[in-house]
Amino acid sequence: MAPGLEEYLILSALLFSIGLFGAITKRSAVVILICIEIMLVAVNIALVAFSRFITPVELTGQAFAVFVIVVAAAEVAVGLAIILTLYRQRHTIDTKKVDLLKW
Amino acid sequence: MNSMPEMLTWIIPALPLAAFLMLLLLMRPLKIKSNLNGYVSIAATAMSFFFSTWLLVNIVQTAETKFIPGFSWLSLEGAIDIQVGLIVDSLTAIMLVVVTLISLLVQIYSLGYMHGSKSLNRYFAFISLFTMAMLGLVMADNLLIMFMFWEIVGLCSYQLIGFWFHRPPAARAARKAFFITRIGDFGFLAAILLIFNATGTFNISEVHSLAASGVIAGTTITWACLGIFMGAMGKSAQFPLHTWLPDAMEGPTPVSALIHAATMVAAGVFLVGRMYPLFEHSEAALTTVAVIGAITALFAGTIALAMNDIKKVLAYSTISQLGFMMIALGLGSVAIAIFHLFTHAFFKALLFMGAGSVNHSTGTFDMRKMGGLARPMPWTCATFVIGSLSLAGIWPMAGFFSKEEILLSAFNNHPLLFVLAIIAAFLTALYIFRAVFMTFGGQVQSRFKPHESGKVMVIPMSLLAILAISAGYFNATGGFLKLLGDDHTHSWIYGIFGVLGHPLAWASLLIAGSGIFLAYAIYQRRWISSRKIARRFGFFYTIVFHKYWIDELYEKYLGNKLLNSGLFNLFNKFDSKVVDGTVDDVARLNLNSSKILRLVQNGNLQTYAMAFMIGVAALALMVILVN
Amino acid sequence: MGLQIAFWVLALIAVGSSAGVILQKNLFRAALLLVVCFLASAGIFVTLSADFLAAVQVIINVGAVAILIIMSIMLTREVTRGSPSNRLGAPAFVISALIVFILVFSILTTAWPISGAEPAQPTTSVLAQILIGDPGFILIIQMSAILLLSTIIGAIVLMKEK
Amino acid sequence: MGILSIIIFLPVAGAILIALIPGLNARLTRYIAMLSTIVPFSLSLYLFGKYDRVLGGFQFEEFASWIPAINANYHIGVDGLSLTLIVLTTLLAFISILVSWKLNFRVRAFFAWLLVLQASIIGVFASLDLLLFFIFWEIEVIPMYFLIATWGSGRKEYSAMKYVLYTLFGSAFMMAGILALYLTTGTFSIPELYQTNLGEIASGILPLAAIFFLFIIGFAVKLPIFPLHTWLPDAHTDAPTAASIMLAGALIKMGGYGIFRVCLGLFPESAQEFAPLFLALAAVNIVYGGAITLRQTDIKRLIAYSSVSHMGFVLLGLFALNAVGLLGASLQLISHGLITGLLFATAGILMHNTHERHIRKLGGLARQMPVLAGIFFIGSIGAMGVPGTSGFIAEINVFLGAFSSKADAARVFTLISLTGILLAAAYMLTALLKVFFGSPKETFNHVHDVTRLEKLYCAIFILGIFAIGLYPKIITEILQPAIIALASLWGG
Repeated sequence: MAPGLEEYLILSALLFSIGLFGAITKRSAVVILICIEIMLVAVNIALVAFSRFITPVELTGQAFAVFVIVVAAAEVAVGLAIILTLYRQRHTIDTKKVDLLKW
Repeated sequence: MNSMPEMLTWIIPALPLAAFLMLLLLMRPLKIKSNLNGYVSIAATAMSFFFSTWLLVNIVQTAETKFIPGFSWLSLEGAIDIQVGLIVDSLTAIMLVVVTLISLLVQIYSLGYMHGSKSLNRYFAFISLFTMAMLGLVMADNLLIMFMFWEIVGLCSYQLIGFWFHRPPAARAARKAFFITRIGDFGFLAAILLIFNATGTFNISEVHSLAASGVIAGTTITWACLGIFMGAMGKSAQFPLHTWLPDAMEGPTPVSALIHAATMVAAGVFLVGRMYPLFEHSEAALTTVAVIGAITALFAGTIALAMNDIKKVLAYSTISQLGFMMIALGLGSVAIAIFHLFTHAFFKALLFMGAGSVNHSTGTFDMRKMGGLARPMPWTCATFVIGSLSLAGIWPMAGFFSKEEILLSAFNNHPLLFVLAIIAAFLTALYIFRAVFMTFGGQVQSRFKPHESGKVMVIPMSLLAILAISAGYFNATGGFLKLLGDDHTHSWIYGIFGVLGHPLAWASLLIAGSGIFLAYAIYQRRWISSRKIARRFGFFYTIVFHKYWIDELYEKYLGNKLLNSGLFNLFNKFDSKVVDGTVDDVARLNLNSSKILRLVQNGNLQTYAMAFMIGVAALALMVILVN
Repeated sequence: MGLQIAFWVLALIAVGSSAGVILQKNLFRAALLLVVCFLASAGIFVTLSADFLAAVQVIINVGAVAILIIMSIMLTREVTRGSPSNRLGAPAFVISALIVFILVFSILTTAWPISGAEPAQPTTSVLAQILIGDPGFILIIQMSAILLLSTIIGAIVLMKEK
Repeated sequence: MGILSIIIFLPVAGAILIALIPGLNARLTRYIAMLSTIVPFSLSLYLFGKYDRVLGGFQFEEFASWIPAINANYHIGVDGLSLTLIVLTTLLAFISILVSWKLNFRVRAFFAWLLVLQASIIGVFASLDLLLFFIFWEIEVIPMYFLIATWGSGRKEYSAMKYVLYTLFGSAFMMAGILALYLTTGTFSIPELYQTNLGEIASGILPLAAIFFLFIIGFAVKLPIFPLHTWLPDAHTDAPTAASIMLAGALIKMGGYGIFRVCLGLFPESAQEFAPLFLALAAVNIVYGGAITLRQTDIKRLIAYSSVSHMGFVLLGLFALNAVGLLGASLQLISHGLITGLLFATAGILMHNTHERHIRKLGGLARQMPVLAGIFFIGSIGAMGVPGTSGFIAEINVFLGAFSSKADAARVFTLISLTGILLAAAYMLTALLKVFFGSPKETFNHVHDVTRLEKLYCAIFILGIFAIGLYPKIITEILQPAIIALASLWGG
C-alpha cells in the first residue's frame, strides 16, 4: 500500500518541529538559518503532499512550493549576508552576544 | 404740571448711562479736555433729577401706580420669559428723587473735593453708572432685573471704594465690601430661585398678587422673605453682615456720602419695602427684620462711641440708622421706614460732606488730631451741627419727625424693641456730638492751617442743610406717609407743633438732649475725663473699641483659619495628593510594572520566536478543545 | 510497495539527518547533514510524483543554498566553536513536542477530501501552465523576480566594505 | 462641498500649505494662518445669520457615503447649539492666531498644529455621525500634545502626556459606547438614533445605562468632572497662551456638547435616573473647584482651576433636565469660552510683559499697566457672574433650571452650588487685589502696557461678553429650537 497523505503530513510535522526546536535553541546564527531551511523543507513536503493527494491534476500546491523555494533562496542570501556583516563587525555570530533588540 | 409721557420714564436711568458710556469710551478718543468730565455726568444727573421730580409731582397728583411695559429680554418658549419693564409708584418716585438729588449734589461737591485727583474720568464714570443702576434698581418691575441692578450697584461701590487702588487698605476694603454684600446676595438669589420655582414669574406685582391670593404661602413665603432680607442685610450692612461698611470709608468721601450713606445702603430698606406684600404674609420674617434692626441699631451705636476716625463714626451711625429703618419695616410700616430713609439720606450725606470738608482742609480723619475748627470753617461747622441735630432727633429738624414715628410705632407695638430703640437714640446723640465737639470744639492744633472749603463744596452742603432741617415738613400733614400707604392726615400745624404734645416726644427729646449734654460735658468742657470713663468701664470699652472682635472673627478665624488655610487648603492638598496622586500612582504603577515586564524583551529573537510558538500552540489547542 | 519502502527509507533519512543537524556539534557536519536532508526531501518529492520540484530542490537547495551556507561557515570561521545551545532547550522541547502532538492530532482527526485522480505526469507542462499560463500566477512570478533582484542588491549593499 | 465642510477643512488646507511650502518665512506663515481662520469665522457667522430659527433641527446638512460596509457616513450638519459653538471656536482660533503673532520659535509648526486643532474641534461640533465624531474627537489630541509639549512652559512634557493619556482613557470608554450603540442599532447616525427609541430595543449587547456611562466617562474627562479633572490645571498652566485659550475656550466645551448631544439626547431615561448623581458631582465641581482656586498662587493655574468650577455650572444645568437649565448650560459653554479666553489672554500678556507668573511676586500693576488692569477687571466680573456680562445670564439660568429640576435633592445641590458665586467673587477679587492693586512695585516700573494688537483681540472678547450679557437673545433665539426639542424628552 502506498503511503497516504497522513504519513507525509506527519513527516512534515516532525521535520518542522525539529527545525523549530533547533531554531529556538541554537546559538549559532548559521545553524539557526539551517534549521529554518529544514522548516521550509517540511512545509514544502506538506504542500507537495497536499498537491498530490487533494489536487493531483491542478498542481496548485506544487506551484506554491516553487514560490517557497524562491523565497527561501532569497532569505538565505540576505540572511547570510547579514550574518557575515555581523561577523565582520562583532567577530561573533553568537545570538547570545548580539541582542541589539534589547530595550 | 402736565403729566409726563410714559416713554420719558426711560430717560431717567438712560441719561446717567449715556454719561457713563461717554466718559468711559468717548472722552479720550475724542480728545475732550479731562476737566470737563465732571460736567458731563452732572448735566446728565441734573436732567434725571428734573424728570424724577416731574414724575414725583405726577404721582403725588394722581397717586396711582403705573406699569410701563418694556421689551422681552430673555425668553425661552414655554419655560422662561423675562420682560424688562418699569414700575412707577410713590415708593419709586421718592427714591428716584432722593437718588438723583443726592447724586447731583455729591457730584458737584466732588468737583471741589476731588480736584486735582488722577483718573477723574473713571471716578465720574462709575458715579454715573452707579446712579443709573440705582435708578434702575428702584424702577425695575422684575425681581431678576432688580437683582442685576442690585449687583451692578455693588460693583460700582467696589470700584469707587477701591478708587485709590494703590493704597492697600482701600483695595482690601473694596474686596471686603463686594464679598460681604455678595453673601447677602446669595440669600437674595436663593429667594429669587424659590419664588420663580413657586410662581413661575419674576414680575414683582404678579408675585405680590400671587402671595395675596395664597398661591404661595406658609414656609415658602417665610424662606423667600428671609432670603430677600439676607440680601437687604448685606447691602444695608445689618448685623452680622455689617463689617464691610466701616472699611468702605477708605473710598473718597463723596462716594461715602452718596453710596455708603444715602443711597446704596438704603437699597436694602427699599428692597424690603418693595417686597413688603410678601413679608406681610410671614410673621416670622417680620419679627426677624425688626429684631435684626434693633440689634444693629444698638450694637452699631455702641461701636460708634469708641471710634476716633470721624468717617468711621458716621459709618457706624449709618449702620445704626439703617437698623432703625429695619425696625420700622419689621413693625409693619413701609411708609415710616421710607420716611426715615428720606430724611436720613439728606442729613447723613450732609454729615459725610462735612467730614470730607474737614478732611479737605486738615488732611486727616482722625478726630484726636482735630479741634477748634468752628472758627476757621464756619460754614462747615454750621452745616455739620445742623446735620448732627437732625441725626440726634432734635425738634424741629427732619430727623426728629422720622425717628419719632419709628419710636412711636415701636412703643405701640413692641415694648422691648422700644427700649432698645430709645437706648440707641441716646447713643446716637452722644456719639454724634462727641464727634462735633472733638472736631469743632477746643483748640486748633498748631500743625494745621485750616481754611474753609471752596464754594463748590459749601453750596451743596448748604442745600443739604436746608433739606436736613426741612425734609421732615413734607410729612407735616401726614401727606408723605399717606403717599406711601399710611393714612393719618392732619393739619400741618399739628404735624409740626402738635407732636410735641405727645409725652413720647418729650421723652425722646430728653433722651437725645441728655446725650448731647453728656457729650458736651465730656468732650467740650472736660468735666469728666474721657480716659477715666474708659478706665471705669474698661471691659466694655475694650469690647467696643475692638468692634466686638467681629472683624477678627470673620477674617482671622472664619475666613482664614477655618476656610482658607483650613478647609480649602485641605481640598487643595486632597486634590494634589489624593485625586491627582492617584492618577500619578496609576501612571507610576504602569511604569514600574513595565520596568519588570520589559525584562521579557531581552532582545533575543529566539525567545520571541518561542513566545510566538507558545501562542500558536495555545491558540491551536484552544481551537481543538473547542471543537 | 516499492513506493512505500522508498517513502519510509527517505522519511527516516530526512528525520535522521535533520535531527543530526541539531545534535551535531560540528557546524560543518551539520551543514552537510542539511544537504542530506535536502536530498531526502527531493526523493520524497519524487515519491509524490513531483519530478520537476525534486529537480528544483536538488538544483537550488542542494546546489546553491547548501553551498552558500557551507561557504559562509568557512568565512566566519565558526567551525571551531561548535554549535552551542542556549538555555531554552527544555521549554523549546516541550513546545516542539506539543506542536508535533497538535499537528499529528489534527492531521489524524481531519477528514481530508482526498481526490482519487491520477497525478499529472509529467508535471512540468502543467506547472508551466499554472505559473505563467492565463489564469495563473504570472504576477507573483514577476514579483518573485523583483524580490530576487532586491535580494541581490541587498546582499551586495550589506556585504560592501565600508 | 458645502459651507460647513469648507469651515472644517479650510484650516486643514492652511495647515498643509504651511507645512509643505518649502522655505516659507514666518511672516507669510502668519498671514496664511490668519486667512485660514478668518474665512471660516466669517463663514460661520454667515451660517449663524442664515440658520432658520423657526424651523430648528439640523441644518446645512452634508452627506456622503464613507464606509458603506459598516454604514458609516460623512454626515455633518448643525443645530443652534453646535453652530454657536462653531462660531465660538472659529473666533477663538482667529484670536489665538493674533495672540501668537509675535511667536518666533518654530513658527510654521506652531501655526500648522493650531489650524489642525481648530479643524478637529469644529469637526466634533459638526459631526452627525458617531464614528466621524469620534475620529475628530481623537484627532484633536495630537496637535494639542505638540502645542503643549513643544511651546509650553514648566513641566510641559509631563502635562502634555497627562493630557493625552487622560483623553485617551476617556475616549476608550466612549469608543466602547459607540460600538455598543452601533451593535445594538446598526447605525452611527445621530439623527437616526434620535428617531429610534432606544428604550424599546430590548436586546442590546449592553444595558442602556451602561452605554450611557461609557459615553459620559468619555465626556467627563473633557468637561472635566470631578474626580477626572486633574489634567486640566496642568495642561492649561503649561500650555502656551494660544493653546490655553483654545483648550479652555473651545476644547473642553466638547465635553459639555457631547453630554448634551449624546448622553441626554439618546438616553433620556438613564439621564433622569442618574441625574441626582451628576447634580451632586456638579456641586462638588463648583464648590471644591472654587475652593481650590482660592489657594492657587500661579495666575494661569488659578484661571485653570476656576474653569473646573465654572464647568460645574454646565453640568448642573445639563442635568437639571429642563429647558431653563439646558439654556443656562449652553449659555455657560459659550460665555465661559469668551471669559476664560479673555482671562488667559490677559494672563499671557501679563506673563509676557512682566516675566512673572506668581501672584505673590506681582502687585500694584494697575499703575503700570492700567489698560491691562481694566481688561482683567472685565474678565473677572465676567467670571464672577456680575450682571451685564454673559457669565451672569448663564449662571442665573443654570440656577433657575437646577432649582426647578425634578430630580431628588436638586434644590439642595443648587443651594450648595450657589456658594460658587461667593467663591468666584473671593478668588477673582483676591487675584485682582494681589496682582493689580496695592502699592506699585519698582521692579515693574518699566513694564509696558497693552499693545494695539492686544487691545484689539481683548476688545473682541469684551464685546462678546457684554453683547451676550446685555442682550442674550442674540444667541438664545438660535439655541431655542434645540433646547426645546431636547427638554421635551422629559416633558418640558
